[in-house]
Amino acid sequence: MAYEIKIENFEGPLDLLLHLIKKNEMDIYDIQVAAITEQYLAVLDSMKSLNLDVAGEFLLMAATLLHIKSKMLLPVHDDEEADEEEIDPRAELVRRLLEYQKYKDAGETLGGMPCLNRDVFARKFPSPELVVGQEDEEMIAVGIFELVEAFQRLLKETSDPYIHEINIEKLTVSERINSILGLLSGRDSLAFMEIFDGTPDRPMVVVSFLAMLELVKMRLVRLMQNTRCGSIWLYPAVVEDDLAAVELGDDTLGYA
Amino acid sequence: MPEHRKQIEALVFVSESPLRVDRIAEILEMKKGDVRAVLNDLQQEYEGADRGIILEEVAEGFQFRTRPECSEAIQQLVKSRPFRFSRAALETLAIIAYRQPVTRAEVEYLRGVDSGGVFKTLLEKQLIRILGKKDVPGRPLIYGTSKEFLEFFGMRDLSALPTLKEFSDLSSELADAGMENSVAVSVHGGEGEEPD
Amino acid sequence: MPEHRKQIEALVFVSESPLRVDRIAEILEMKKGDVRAVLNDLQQEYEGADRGIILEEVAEGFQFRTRPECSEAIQQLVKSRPFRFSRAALETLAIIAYRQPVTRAEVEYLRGVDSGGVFKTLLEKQLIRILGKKDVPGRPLIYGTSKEFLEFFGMRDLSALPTLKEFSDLSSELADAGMENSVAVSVHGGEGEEPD
Repeated sequence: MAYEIKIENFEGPLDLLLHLIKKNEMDIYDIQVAAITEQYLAVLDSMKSLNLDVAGEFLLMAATLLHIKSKMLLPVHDDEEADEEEIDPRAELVRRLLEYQKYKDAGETLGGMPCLNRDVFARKFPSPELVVGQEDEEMIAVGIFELVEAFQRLLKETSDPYIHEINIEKLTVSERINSILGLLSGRDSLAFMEIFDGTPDRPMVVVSFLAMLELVKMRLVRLMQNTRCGSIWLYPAVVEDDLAAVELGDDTLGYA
Repeated sequence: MPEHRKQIEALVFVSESPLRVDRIAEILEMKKGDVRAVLNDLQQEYEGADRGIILEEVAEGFQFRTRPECSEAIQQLVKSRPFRFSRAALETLAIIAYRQPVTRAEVEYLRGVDSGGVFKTLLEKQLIRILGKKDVPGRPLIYGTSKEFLEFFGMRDLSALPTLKEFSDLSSELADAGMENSVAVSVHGGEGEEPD
Repeated sequence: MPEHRKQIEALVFVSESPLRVDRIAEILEMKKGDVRAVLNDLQQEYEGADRGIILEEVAEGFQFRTRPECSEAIQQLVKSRPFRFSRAALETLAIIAYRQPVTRAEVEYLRGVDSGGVFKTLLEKQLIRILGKKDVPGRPLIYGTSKEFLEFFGMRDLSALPTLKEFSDLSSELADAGMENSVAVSVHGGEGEEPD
């Protein structure tokens, strides 16, 4: 009886072996290693003939099977019996297969349980009753994983390494003050990120930030943010000539 | 007449995540036992009536959820494709759930295959979490299931995990991947002819 | 017996915005009049019983709301809500955890934005603490994580924090071993050697 085996339907070599043993109706404690090895290798061969990559795990198991097979072929020496009980070379494999089967079964049980957002649903949005005074920033549940991920993401976004370099003399705060004022002239507002061309490097950001704070201190601009960590907006504090004053909300930062 | 019945119902209703008995007790200045009694009462009431929603105890708290038989209608409303588990993910999740705290190497030994990708996905779905490092040479990371895991499968706590069946022989009931098509999406269409 | 009563109740329950009668009728393939009849029926039932939630019809459709007399309890719930992280807080905390002892300026240098507000929140939540002052001009305060930080993340000590390398090792495997892929097509050879 020949029938199809889809290798990629197996979660790994243990899964495949379990299948072969069951199909052959073998006793798990008395696996006919020679027969199983032959069938196992045949499956691997058919994978190769289809140009499928055979995962390392499958090859490793093949080696293990061949090793067990060879051990079982060795004649049992009488003199060895005295020392220790003969250990069945298949014992470890049997133990692993049974253990694997246990978790395979548990996984299937889990998969059959009603799960959230597939079988059952909860209200996963904040009730209107709850949102009073809530910051509209995305809130997240966190664990160590999220913590590390945040740090890694941050490092990736930061172009240069975290080293203080002293070669920023060329970039002076007063120059930046002038250029920011230039950009701001004739406009109602300016986003902080707008004061850069392209992607600024760290020193540029820092100097610009200092320049911005200096401007605030000189009461030339006011800073606003929509949300606590949203983007920063610059507004001219003194509006030129007779233009109407910029409407400033209550959420103006305490800088001005 | 149970005290604060309405308030308790309303609190559980508005909470975004399962609400713990002790928080309700604190808010309403009640005894925990009394809160629980009201909740159990509500639970029975929802369960008994022909309702679309039920009150469930999950992840050490209480939460209103829809009844499973309404899932089809809701899926049409929310239109989000539910997260589908591969067999690899379920197997890995089961091992982590039952053996936690566990290292990745331990899981891989049990499964017989590399499981890095599956771990990453489970971490991203927040179903498992890093618990710390094991006190052995190399200090490998150790993993366990999360609160979200309990919420996802509707369990009160880990003791609600189905009892792990001990096999002393091969199970005949287990779905056999080779014959019956499995949950896992196959990427390649290759198939092997087995000689007999 | 009204048709699809459970489904209608469940649909209104999970909907974030008020649900319109015609939308429900469309999903359940019912007549609008029948849907409305069920909704009115449900409405009366919620209204009549001594419930914490009611079914309300607003301009845009039907919606479950809590009863006004429960609002005080709900306000308490809002106030006592456990601290939830914003992305900014998480980022800041991550930098402090990995770079401690660190000054605020150093954190802001890395994040590229002012972080005063976040520092304040983290200090209030006792997740970070002031370690002292740095011996440089200006004597800026230096910060580190607290005991509460370890408790929050379930770590015994800071060494349980995965190194970036450990983390990258895990991440890099996602590229070729996605969840939906079956294991047979992955080419990793690593097998855990750890017996249990």
